[in-house]
Amino acid sequence: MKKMTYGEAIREGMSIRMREDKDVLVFGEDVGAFGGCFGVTAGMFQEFGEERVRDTPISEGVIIGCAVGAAATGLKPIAELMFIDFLTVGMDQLVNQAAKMRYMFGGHISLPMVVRLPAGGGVSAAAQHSQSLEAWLTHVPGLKVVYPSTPQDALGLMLSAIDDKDPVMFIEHKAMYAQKGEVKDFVPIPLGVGEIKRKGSDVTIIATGKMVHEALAAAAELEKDGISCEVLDPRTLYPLDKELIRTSLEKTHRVVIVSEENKRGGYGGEISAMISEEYFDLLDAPIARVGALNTPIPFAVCLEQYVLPNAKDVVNAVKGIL
Amino acid sequence: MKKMTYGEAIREGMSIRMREDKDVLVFGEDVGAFGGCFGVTAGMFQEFGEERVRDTPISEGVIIGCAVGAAATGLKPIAELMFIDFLTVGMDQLVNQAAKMRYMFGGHISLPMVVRLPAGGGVSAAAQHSQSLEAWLTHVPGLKVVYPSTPQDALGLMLSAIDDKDPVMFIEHKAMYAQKGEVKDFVPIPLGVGEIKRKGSDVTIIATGKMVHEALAAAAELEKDGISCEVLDPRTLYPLDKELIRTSLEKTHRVVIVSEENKRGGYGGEISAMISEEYFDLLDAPIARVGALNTPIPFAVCLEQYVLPNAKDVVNAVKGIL
Amino acid sequence: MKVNETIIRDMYLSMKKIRAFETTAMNVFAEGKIPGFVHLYIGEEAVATGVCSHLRDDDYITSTHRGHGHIIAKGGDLKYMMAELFGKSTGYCKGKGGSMHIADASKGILGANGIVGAGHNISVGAGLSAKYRGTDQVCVCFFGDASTNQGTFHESLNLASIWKLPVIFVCENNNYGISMSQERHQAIRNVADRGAAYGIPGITVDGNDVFAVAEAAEEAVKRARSGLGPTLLECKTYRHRGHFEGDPGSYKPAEEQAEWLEKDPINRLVSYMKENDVLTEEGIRELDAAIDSEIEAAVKFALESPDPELFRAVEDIYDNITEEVRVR
Amino acid sequence: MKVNETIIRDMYLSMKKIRAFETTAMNVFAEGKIPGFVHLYIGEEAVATGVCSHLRDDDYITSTHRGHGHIIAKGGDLKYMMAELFGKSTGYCKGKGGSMHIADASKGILGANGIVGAGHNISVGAGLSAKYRGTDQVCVCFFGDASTNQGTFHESLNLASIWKLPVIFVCENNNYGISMSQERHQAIRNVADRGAAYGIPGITVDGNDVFAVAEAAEEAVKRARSGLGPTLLECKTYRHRGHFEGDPGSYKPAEEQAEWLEKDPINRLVSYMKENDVLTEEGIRELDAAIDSEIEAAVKFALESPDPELFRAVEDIYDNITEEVRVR
Ligand SMILES: Cc1ncc(C[n+]2csc(CCOP(=O)(O)OP(=O)(O)O)c2C)c(N)n1
Ligand SMILES: Cc1ncc(C[n+]2csc(CCOP(=O)(O)OP(=O)(O)O)c2C)c(N)n1
Ligand SMILES: [Mg+2]
Ligand SMILES: [Mg+2]
Repeated sequence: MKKMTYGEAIREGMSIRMREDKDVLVFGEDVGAFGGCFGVTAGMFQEFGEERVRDTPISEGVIIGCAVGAAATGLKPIAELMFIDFLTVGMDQLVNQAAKMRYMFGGHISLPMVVRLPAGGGVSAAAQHSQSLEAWLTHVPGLKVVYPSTPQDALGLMLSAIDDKDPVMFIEHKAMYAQKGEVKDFVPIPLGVGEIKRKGSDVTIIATGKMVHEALAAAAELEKDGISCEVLDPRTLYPLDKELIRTSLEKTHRVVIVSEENKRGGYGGEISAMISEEYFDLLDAPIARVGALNTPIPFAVCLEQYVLPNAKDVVNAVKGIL
Repeated sequence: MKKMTYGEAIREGMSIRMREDKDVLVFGEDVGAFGGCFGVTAGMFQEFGEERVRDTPISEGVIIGCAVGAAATGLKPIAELMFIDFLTVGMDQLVNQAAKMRYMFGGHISLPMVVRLPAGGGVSAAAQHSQSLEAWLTHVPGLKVVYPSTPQDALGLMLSAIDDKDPVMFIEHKAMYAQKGEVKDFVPIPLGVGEIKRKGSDVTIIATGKMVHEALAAAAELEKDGISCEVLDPRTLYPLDKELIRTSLEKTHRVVIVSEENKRGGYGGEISAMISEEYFDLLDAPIARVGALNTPIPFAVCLEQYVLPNAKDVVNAVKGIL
Repeated sequence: MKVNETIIRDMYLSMKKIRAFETTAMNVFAEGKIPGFVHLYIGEEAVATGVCSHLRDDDYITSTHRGHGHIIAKGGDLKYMMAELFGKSTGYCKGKGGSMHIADASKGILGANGIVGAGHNISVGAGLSAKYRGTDQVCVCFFGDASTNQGTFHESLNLASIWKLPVIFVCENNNYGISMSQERHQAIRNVADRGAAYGIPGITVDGNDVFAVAEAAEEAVKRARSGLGPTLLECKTYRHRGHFEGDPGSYKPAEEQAEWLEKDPINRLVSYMKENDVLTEEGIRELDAAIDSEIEAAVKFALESPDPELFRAVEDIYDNITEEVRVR
Repeated sequence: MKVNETIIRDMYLSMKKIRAFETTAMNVFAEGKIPGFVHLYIGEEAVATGVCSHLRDDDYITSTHRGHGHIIAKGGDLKYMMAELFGKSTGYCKGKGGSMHIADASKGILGANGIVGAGHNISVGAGLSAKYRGTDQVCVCFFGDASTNQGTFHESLNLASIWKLPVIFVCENNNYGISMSQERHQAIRNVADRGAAYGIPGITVDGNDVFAVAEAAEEAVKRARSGLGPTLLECKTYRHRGHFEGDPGSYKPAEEQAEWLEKDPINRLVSYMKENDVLTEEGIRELDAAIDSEIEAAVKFALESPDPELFRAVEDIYDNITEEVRVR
C-alpha cells in the first residue's frame, strides 16, 4: 500500500512497463528533461534516457501519426498530447488511421498504442485548454477509451492500456494530477470493467473522471436526507461495463449520469440512450444528465464554476427524479 | 415550381446569394473550372469568376482557417471540403477557432461562414470517405449544423446558412446529389425548424439526411400492416426543433430515431437522451435507435449495405417497440 | 534607417508600456490575483513595436498565447486588457477569454490565441479579405519559432504565396518552444530559410533592434500593400522569463541568458536615444511616469470592476441563441 | 549507372506488371465490375519500380490513393490485390478495404491510404521504429506533388530530419492534384526545393527514367541505412489517365499529354533494352506473356472468389472485441 498522486500513478504505470519491455517508449512535447507540462513524466528522462523519453516539436499530427507507424512496426508507443484540446490538430491520424487500420487492412495489423490526453476544466485555462472531448473518441469504432478517477485506477488502467493491442485513448483530468490516493495493486485493471465507488439502493449515479468525486460528494450529502445513492464509475468508456449498470438499475430503477462534457452530444447522452433502449423497463423515472452547460469554457473563475457541473447539480438532479 | 437535383439545389442556393451579395465567395479543392469532385459547383466558376470561386491546394486546415479569418473581417465565405472525413484535418480551425471566437472574444466578433461537408456512405468509398460525423459537430457549442434531405430543403437551408451570422456546418449526403425533387420556394428555410415529412399517429420516426427516405419507405411498408408512422425531419441538427418532437410524441408516445451514423455516440443518442430526460412521461415504450453498425464503413458492396441502416431496419425497430 | 524623433519616442513608449504591463502582470500573478496561464513578452518588445510602427489602425494582426505585446503595440487599451487578465466583466472579452484570448476588432486585433499555429491560418483569411475587397490593408501574423513546425505554418505560407495575399509572417524567434531549443526542434538555423519553400522572401533581422525590425517590416508591408504578396520576417530575440509564469526556465543556460540580457531591446533604444539626443534622461523619466500612471490606472480599473454576472456565461455563443442557464 | 541485366529485366517485369494490372483494372472498372474509386498509376511506373529496386523485403513503404504501383513494385501479390479491388473475401483486406486500402505487412507495405498526406506521418513512425530497434531497415514514403501542401508533409519531414530517421520521401510529381496543376498549387518549380526547409537533401530526377530514379534512390537508401537521415527525392512524371477513372482529365492540355506520352517510361526502357541487347523482341514477348497470364489468373481468382460473409463486417475492429451483428 502506498499513497500516490494521480499523476504519479500514471507515471508509475508507464514506468513499470518500460522497465519490463524495451518496446515501450514515450514521446510528446516537453516530456523529456522538462518532465511534461504537468510534470507527469518528471524523472522518466533520467531513468530511461533520451531514446525512450523523447521530446517532439509542436506537431501533434505527426506525434500521433508517428505513434501509428511505430505501433504498426513493432513498438508500443505512448504519445502524450499536452492538452486533449490539441487532438483537433491530430484527429486524422487518430480517427482515419489508428482507429481504422486494423479494419481496412482486414485484421492483418495491430496498433498497440496509447495516447495520453489531459482533459477537463477548473484551472482557468479557458476555452481552448479545458475541453472534455471523450464523446468524439467513443463515437469512433476502433478506439478504446479509458478515464480513471483515482490513482489506483490510473495505474491499473495504464498497465492495461499499454498491454492492449488496440489504440487506447487515456484521458486524464488535469485538475486531479495532485490528488492523492491509496494504491494497493500494481496489476492491470481490465478494460471494460467498471467499479461501484459507493453502494446504495435508491438511485444509481453513473459518473466519469473527476465527476466521480462530485458524485460521491453528492451521495454523502443526499445520505443526510435519507437518500441512498449507488455511484458507478465505468472507468472505461469503451468498452462499457453495461452489466454493472444493469445490475444497479435492477435495484434502484433510477439513474443520473454525470460527466464534465458539454451536455449536448456528450457521452453521457450515449449512456442514457443505451439505457432507455435496452433497460427501459427497469426505469421508474426520467434519466437525468448532469454536464457542463453548452458553452465554451469561460476564463473567469466564477463563470467557469458556473458552467462546470458539481456536486450541487448532482444533488438537484437526484432530487429531481425522486 | 422546378425539378432540381439535390446538388443543383445546393448550387442554386449559393448562386442566388452570390448574385446578390459580393461578400459571398466559395473556395475549396477543385471547386473552380473542374466544378467540384461531385460537380456541385459546376458552372459557378464561369458565372462568378476566379476571384469568387477559388481552387485551393490540398490543405483543409487552412481552407477552414482562411474562412475564419475572412469571416472575421467582413466576408461571407463558403468553404467546401471534398469529403466530411477530411474534417479530421481541419478540426482545430473549426472547433477551437470558428466555434469559440465569438465567445472567447466576449461577443465582439461574428463569423458568418458556411462549411460544406459531403457525408455518408453507400458509394463503396470505404472507411475514409464514407463517414457521418454530425455527432462531433453538434457537440460543439458555437456551431450550427444543418442536414437537408431534399432539394427544396437544401436550397432553403443554404440561403439561411449563408445569411446566418454564425458558422454553419452544411452536411450534404453524397449519395443524394443526383436525387431529384420539386423546388417551389426560393426563400430561406429558418434554422431550427423541422418538418413533418409524413403524418401519422402510432409511432414517431425522427430521421436525418438520407435516412429520411429510408424512414419514409419504412412508413409506407408499415402502413400495409396498419401501423401509422409520423416521420419527422429536424433538418437542422442544432438548433433542434424540440417542439416538433414533443408535439408528435404527445400523439404517438413512441419514438424511433434513425441516423446513418455509427450508432454508438451518434447524435441520434443525444436526441434520445433529450427525450428521455424531458419527455419521459410521454413515453409508452423504449426509445429505439437505428444507425450504422459500430464499424468503420467497409468497401465491399454487400458489407457496406449490411453495415448501413435501411428501411428494413426501421420497420424492425418500429415493430420492436409496438 | 532614417527615423524621426516622434517615431522614436513612440517606439520607446510602446516598448516601455509593454515592459511595464508585463512586469505588472508578473507581479499580480505572483500575488495570486490573476488565474490561469500567463505568458510574458518581456525581452521581445522590439518585435511587436518595430513591426506595428508601420501599421495603420485598419490593418490586421493575429497573435499568440504570448500576445500582450502585440496588442499593446497595435493600440490595445491597457485598462480593458488588465481587466481581462483579472477576469472582470469590463475586460476586452467580458472575462470570458483571459490572457490568451484578447481581441479588439476595432483595432484590427483578431485575437491572441491559445492554439500554437492557429493564427497562421486566420491571417491568410484576413489577407484574402483585404485583397478581395480591394483595400490596401495588410495582416501581420505574429508567431514563435516553435510554431513553425506546425502544419498550419506550412499550409498558410503556401496559400498566401500562391494567392499573393498581403500577409506579413513575423516569426519571433526566441530560440525556444517551452523547453525545446530551436536547434533541437528544427534542423535549420534561420526560420527565414523556409520562405524559399513557398517562393517568398525570407528575411532575418536582429529582433532586439527596433530599428532593424521596423526597417524590414516597412519593406514587407510595402510589398504586401502593393500586391506583391507575403514575406516571412524572422526576428531573433529572447524571452527573459520562463515559458509561462511559474516555469523557472532552467533549460536556458545561464550564459545564454546573460548574453541576451546584455542585448535588452529597451536598454539599447535608451542608449541610442541618449547618444543621439532624441530624449534626455528627464524626458525619459517623464514618459516613464506617464506609463506608470496609465498602468496604475489599469490595475485600479481592473480591481474595481465587478466580476461577470453568472448568467452571462450562456451569452455570446451564438448571434441569436442564448443557451439554457443553470439552476443551482 | 551500371545495372546488370537481371536487374533491368526485373525492372521491366515490375513496370510492365504494373501497367498490365492497371490496364485491367481500368477495363473491369469500365465494365462496372468493381465499385468505388480507382486511381491508376499508368505512366508513373518507373518511380515505384526504380525506388523499390533498392529495397529489401523487410523495408517499409507507405503509399497513397494511387497505390497499386507501389504495392506491386514492393512485391504485392496480384491475386490478392485484384480480389480486393473486387471486394472479395480473398482480397488482401477481406474486401473491407478496396483499392485505396491495400496493405501487406509481410512485405512491409503499410498500406495505401485514402487520406492525402497521411502516409507522411506513418512513415516517420516506421522510421523511428527501425532506428529504435537498431535494424538497418528503411521506410519509403510515396506521395504526390499536391500532397506536399498538407501540413503532414511539413511536420513529417521536420521530425524525420531532427531525429535522423531512415525515411526516403519520394514525391511523384505528376504535375497535378486532381485538376490543379503544380504551378497553381505552389509557387515553386521543384518540390525538392522544400528539402532545404528541413536541412535535408532535396533531389529532382526524371521520374520516367527508371535508371535515374534507381540511382537517386540508391543514394538515398544508403544515406538512410547508415544513419544519416532522410532525403526528399522528387521524380517528375505524368499520369496518363484522369485523376480517377471517370475523370476525363480535360484540364490537361493536349500538347502536354502528347509530350509526356512520348516519354512513356516503359517505351523508354524497351528502347534501351533493345539498343543494349538486354532483351530481344522475343524475350520481351515471353515476359509479357507471363505477365498476361499472371493477370488473367488474378482476375479469375477474383471473379471466382466468394463475397465476404456478412457477419465478418463486425470483426477486425478490435483485437478482442467483436461488435454486435445486425438482425435484419
Ligand atoms: C497546438 C498546440 N500545441 C501545443 C501547445 C502548448 N504550447 C503553448 S506555447 C508552446 C510553445 C510555443 O513556442 P513558440 O511558438 O516558439 O512561441 P513562444 O512561446 O516561444 O513565444 C506550446 C508547446 C499549444 N498551446 N497548442
Ligand atoms: C486530406 C484529403 N484531402 C483531399 C483528398 C481528395 N483527393 C484525393 S487524391 C487528391 C489529389 C492528390 O494529388 P497528388 O498528391 O499530387 O497525388 P496524385 O493524385 O497526383 O497521385 C485529392 C485532392 C483526400 N483524399 N484527402
Ligand atoms: Mg519560441
Ligand atoms: Mg499529383
